[in-house]
Amino acid sequence: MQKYISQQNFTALLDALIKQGTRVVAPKLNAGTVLYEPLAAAGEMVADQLPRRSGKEAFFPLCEEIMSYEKTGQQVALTDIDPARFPETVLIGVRPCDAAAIPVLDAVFSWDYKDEFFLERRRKTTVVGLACTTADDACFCTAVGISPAETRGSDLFLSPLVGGGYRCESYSDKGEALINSHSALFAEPSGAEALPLAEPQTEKFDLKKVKAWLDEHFEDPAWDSIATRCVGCGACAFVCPACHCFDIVDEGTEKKGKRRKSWDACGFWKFTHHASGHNPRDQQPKRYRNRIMHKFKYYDDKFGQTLCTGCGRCIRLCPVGIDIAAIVEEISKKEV
Amino acid sequence: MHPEKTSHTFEPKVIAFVCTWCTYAGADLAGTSRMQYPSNVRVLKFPCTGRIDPVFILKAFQQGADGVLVSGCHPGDCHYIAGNFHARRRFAVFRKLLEFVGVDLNRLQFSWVSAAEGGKWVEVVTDLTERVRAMGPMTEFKELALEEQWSGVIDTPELKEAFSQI
Amino acid sequence: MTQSIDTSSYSAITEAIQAEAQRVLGDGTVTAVIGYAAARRKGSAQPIVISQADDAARLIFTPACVNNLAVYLTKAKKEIPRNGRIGIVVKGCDLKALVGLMGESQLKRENLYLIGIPCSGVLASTIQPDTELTADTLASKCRECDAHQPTGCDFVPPQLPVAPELEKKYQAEISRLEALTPAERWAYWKEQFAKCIKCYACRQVCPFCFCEQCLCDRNKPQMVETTPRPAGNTAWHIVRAMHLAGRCAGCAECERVCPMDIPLNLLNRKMAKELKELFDYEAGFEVNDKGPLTMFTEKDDQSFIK
Amino acid sequence: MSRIGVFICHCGENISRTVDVERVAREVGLLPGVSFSTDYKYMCSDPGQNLLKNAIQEQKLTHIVVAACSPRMHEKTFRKAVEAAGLNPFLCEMANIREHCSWVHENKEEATVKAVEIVGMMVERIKKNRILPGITVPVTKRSLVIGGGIAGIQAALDIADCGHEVILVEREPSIGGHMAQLSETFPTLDCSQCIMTPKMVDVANHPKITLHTFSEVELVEGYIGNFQVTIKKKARSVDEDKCTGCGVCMTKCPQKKIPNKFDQNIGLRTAIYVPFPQAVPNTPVIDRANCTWFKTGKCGVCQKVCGPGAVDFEQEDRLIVEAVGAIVVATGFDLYTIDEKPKGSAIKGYGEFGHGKIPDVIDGMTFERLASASGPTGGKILRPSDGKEPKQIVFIQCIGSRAREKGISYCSKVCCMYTAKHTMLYHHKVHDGQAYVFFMDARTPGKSYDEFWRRSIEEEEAVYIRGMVSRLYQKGDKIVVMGSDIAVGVQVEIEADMVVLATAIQPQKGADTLAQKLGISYDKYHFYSEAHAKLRPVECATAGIYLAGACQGPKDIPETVSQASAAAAKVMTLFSKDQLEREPIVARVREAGCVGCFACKKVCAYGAIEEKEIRDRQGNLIKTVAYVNPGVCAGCGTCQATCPSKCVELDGYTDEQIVAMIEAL
Repeated sequence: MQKYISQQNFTALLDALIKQGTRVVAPKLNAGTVLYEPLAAAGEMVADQLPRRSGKEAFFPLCEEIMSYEKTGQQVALTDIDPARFPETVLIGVRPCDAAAIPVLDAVFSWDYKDEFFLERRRKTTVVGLACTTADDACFCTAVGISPAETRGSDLFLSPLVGGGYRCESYSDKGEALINSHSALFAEPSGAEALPLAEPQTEKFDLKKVKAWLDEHFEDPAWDSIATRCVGCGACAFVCPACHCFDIVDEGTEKKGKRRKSWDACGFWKFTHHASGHNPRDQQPKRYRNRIMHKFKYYDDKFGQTLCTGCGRCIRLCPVGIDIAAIVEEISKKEV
Repeated sequence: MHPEKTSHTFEPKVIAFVCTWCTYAGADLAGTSRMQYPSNVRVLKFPCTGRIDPVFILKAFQQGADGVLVSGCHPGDCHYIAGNFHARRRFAVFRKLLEFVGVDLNRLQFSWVSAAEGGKWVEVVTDLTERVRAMGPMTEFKELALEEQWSGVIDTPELKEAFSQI
Repeated sequence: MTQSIDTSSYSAITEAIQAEAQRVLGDGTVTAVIGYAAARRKGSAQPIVISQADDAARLIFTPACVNNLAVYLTKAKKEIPRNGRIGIVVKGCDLKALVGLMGESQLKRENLYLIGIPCSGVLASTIQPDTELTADTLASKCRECDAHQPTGCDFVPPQLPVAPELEKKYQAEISRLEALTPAERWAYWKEQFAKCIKCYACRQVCPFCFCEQCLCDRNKPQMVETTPRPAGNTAWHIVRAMHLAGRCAGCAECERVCPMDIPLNLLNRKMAKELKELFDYEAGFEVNDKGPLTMFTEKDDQSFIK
Repeated sequence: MSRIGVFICHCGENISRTVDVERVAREVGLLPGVSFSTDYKYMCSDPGQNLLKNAIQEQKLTHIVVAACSPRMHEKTFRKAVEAAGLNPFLCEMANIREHCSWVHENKEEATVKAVEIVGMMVERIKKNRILPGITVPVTKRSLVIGGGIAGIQAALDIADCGHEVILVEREPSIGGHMAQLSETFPTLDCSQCIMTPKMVDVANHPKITLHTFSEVELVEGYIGNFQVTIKKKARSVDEDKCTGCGVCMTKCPQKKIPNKFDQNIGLRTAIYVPFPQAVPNTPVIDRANCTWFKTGKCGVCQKVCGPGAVDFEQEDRLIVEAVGAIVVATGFDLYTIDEKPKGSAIKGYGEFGHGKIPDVIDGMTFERLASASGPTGGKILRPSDGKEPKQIVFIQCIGSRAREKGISYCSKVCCMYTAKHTMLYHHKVHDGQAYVFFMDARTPGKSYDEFWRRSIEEEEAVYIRGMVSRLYQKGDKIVVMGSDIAVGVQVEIEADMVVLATAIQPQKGADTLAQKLGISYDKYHFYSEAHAKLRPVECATAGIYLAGACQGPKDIPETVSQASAAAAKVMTLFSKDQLEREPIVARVREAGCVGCFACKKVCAYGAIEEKEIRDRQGNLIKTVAYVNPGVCAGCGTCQATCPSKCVELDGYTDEQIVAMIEAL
């Protein structure tokens, strides 16, 4: 289904959704930084900037409580979180690189153990993608086979038009249902031209070749030259739309506390630190190798997908300028 | 006859970190002398104020303290030569940090109470308790403790409802 | 019209660094040189460790050379080889960290070969590295830099740094916050700390966060909650500021690398300001046997103690 | 899993009057981990302790909390009882519900609630308590005494008489120190040398004392019970073993006009010399700076005349290492030098009193040498300038002392008394002379001291003028002293033949350097600091090091001797056992996490923290970490609060224990 929505009606749509109690999550300025956050009013949406963090946290929050406990005398009371109480959500203004990561996450959260925290939010969320019209030299979605108009992962996809408004195209029942729920705000598509798409500068990687090299080079001096300078923070993983490692900790006192799940990162020294004191990834290059391996080999081995959508966030935000696009490009040029 | 006990609607939690040689002994003296003071204070004994890590003060506020007292030997009286001098510097700086992040320093009291100053102990504890009582509960850290990070935002109606259910 | 900062000397500085690195690697004075090299993105730079004289040509100095490379010499970075003397390219601000590390038994001067940079300033952020250096894009720390010309180095190119007089943003912001009520300041920091995602980039780039195991990574006892929630975040940033008090010399790497734009260096600079006022201590100028919080005088201020 | 037993004491009615002890026992009994709780009338009584011991056995308790009085009162009692029942004593804690609760609150409900919380905190704490084994440190029963003045001599003799070996190190060629220089001593006017030299001889002859004169302490390593001391024996140029002390060398030495320091430079000596006739050892030393042989390579007379062939021009400084268990520091004092500003010192000189410029302005110690029967004038008071007997003599007190503006604010303590003595000695020797004393106050506390001072005025006719001297200058062969008599309110001008300045007592030069070698602390004047001004006046904060005499602060002879004997007693206490036993509340380093910043070492007031190298099996250095010497650590915990990664932990007060208590709130 293809429709047109004017800028004015788009604002009205968001306000209407908010009013009816739907959680509307969109890029929004938060203490100086644009993040995907629930809106209190449509006017808060910032459409022209790539949010600093990805859209994954609409389903896979930075930190969430999964259980609480309380001891009284010899009794221990455990209280679970009921995912059924998660709110209906519209995630809107999602960049193609963020939206394309959602099916990637679907795979890992449902292949063996069904993660109800993720899946319930996923069921209750309608994803509205937004075509990208600007790119910088960190953007490389096209290099990993995604385009600035990629609709993968979106239930509804918006393309900004010359002269304002959006062309809307639905790709699922959820997308269609969203249009139908406020059909008065949508019109039939006009002949207006879409704004020109962003043009990332990176050439398409030969991901097969990259994987072929990775298959053979778990041990390779290249890892040292790539990542000796890595300082071991979690910035790359935390801003990544596809990274999905998490840690579970109990916080509180012996008497009372909560079990929480929060993002983890393979760059951390603690990530593979065993209780024995041994750490199989004892040096930073080994940890960074895992990041590349996971994205371009292990995930492919398991799910036939690449765990990178080319958003470029890790490149922009790496404290020491590690450039995953440059690394993959370099690997793709190596003899297999 | 004892004077009529005033009843208060708010009973603050006051935590005192004290050294064993001076202030703890001073508090013992207050007891031996049967002096009276509000029952709000809970005393944690350390060998020396030099042992008191600023993190403990932070932890106390996080655990719901409305006021924190740190007390040790007068300068020059330290049983361990200089522990209180090190503590004095440490806390001179730490209180400035807490102030800068927005903690009202009226909730954080430092004092020197010697083993002979039972009366001063009573005065310091009473003053702090009454001052904090007048200020009302320390809500800042308690509110933080209740907040969950959930998609970056914490004050949506749904979440508020979720909290009230939890 | 924003004032542009003259960085015309940077290309000559680059050449001088290259020549010096080639010399000291070639004659065996050092086994490696830590410096900056150009990266893929236009105008970008990244840290590099070279051990061959031929690689000296890769070294550069540009406004995108923001990193404080001192972090690579700390024990936290075990990946950098530690045999023999190591050359390092340092700006004046980075040098202060090295001075502090020497005072804390982490480094020995004789194991270092310091290639100083007469630095006029670097970019505030390298999210977009290909940006002209102006009063607007200049890093805040450079606006109040007192070490454009590094001292006590083994080699410094002859070019002189320019240092235009600019408004001191940190000072102004600290004064602004100090003038607020505690409740207002709490609200400000609460909003800022709420953004924290506990990626620990601030810790990992800090030359003084060289602990083998951070207090905040320990769980017996759990001094600071590890999850990125407002409570744990606030505790983490308070502990971080306290642990750096008297040590941080204001390289502001913590703030630069924060993916969530939290003005972290404000806390460190506030602490530095207090240490200056309370104990007349300034970090980073000389190798001190003891820092301000590992020493005392009998006459220290105690006006706050009853 | 812990099985905690909680015992609530009624303390007669002291606790139970305001705290509902049964309710406390009931409520804490519900706390996780508590498997037994009860209350009892008197926990500290024998039946109470038996109740505790039986419960440990019957209930298989692993941890004990006794809620009763202050731990300062009965912690030891209950820990002993727990130990008797087979538990480690540190698995018992006390909750103070008497001094901190029942005695300070009247409202029973409030007091009871508070008591429950106090006990609850201790229950959480004790879950984190660990077994702490006692600490023992071996003790080497030999002692080092640094300084051979009366303090060092007394300490050495006392320790040696007790049967322990003593190594006595003296910087000068002879022991004796300043006391050997004195003429007579207040308040009895005993001849100093008469009472001093027998003790010096005792030292020389004592089988347990090894004497190293003309020697200095070079390096001190180790800790209480286990010090290694490197001593530098400076080249004497005379073999001590061969020399018989006949003195021929000295009579033949052609260099005869060298000022003798022992005589305050008014007497003369030869280049090969003993400082004074009664020197111990009676072995000369060659003053190489003034010896013709060493200056020109010619002469060698002493070597030629020495029968036993003891003179050895080739002798070099030697280092010897001694293992000792305790160190007594008795380095004594020096006099404030008033004619020059000491280098690097903030203390200003007293140029206005002409010392060093006017030859007949002398200091008190020079007067002692003039008055000494064995001194350069044979005990006659004669002016250094012309050898005439002074008929008018002015003594000025508090030169340096109590002069804040000059940099010394303390009282030198002995000058009032020795000036009174000087006026007496003067009057005894110059019957027609008149002594005047300018003074601020006369400080004469001490047995028979005030009587002595009064005697100087009432019987020996000294004129005391209360006031300070404003100006002093040479006029012909007289010295005009102008001052004010504030008691009468008039200006005074005296034409004196000689002026004696009571200069301040200061620590020996180099006291700071020695302190750094020993790892002991000192004040801004470089007097050594005692561990506690009142209760530990002879011990240093650094365990195993003790102080005697004026190195700690100005003292007279009786005080010095008392302190020396006290220091000796402390050493003997330490030596009374083969192993030193310590409460195991000491810090420990978690070496795996230590990053070697040594912040802990910087804040440790006891020097308990050392640097330790960790090496792999091949011997390669992995890292250098901190190590806490349990024999030295006093257990304050300042190191732990300072350590950024908390890799040093104070046993008994670990972060886990403290956080558990905070979290119990």
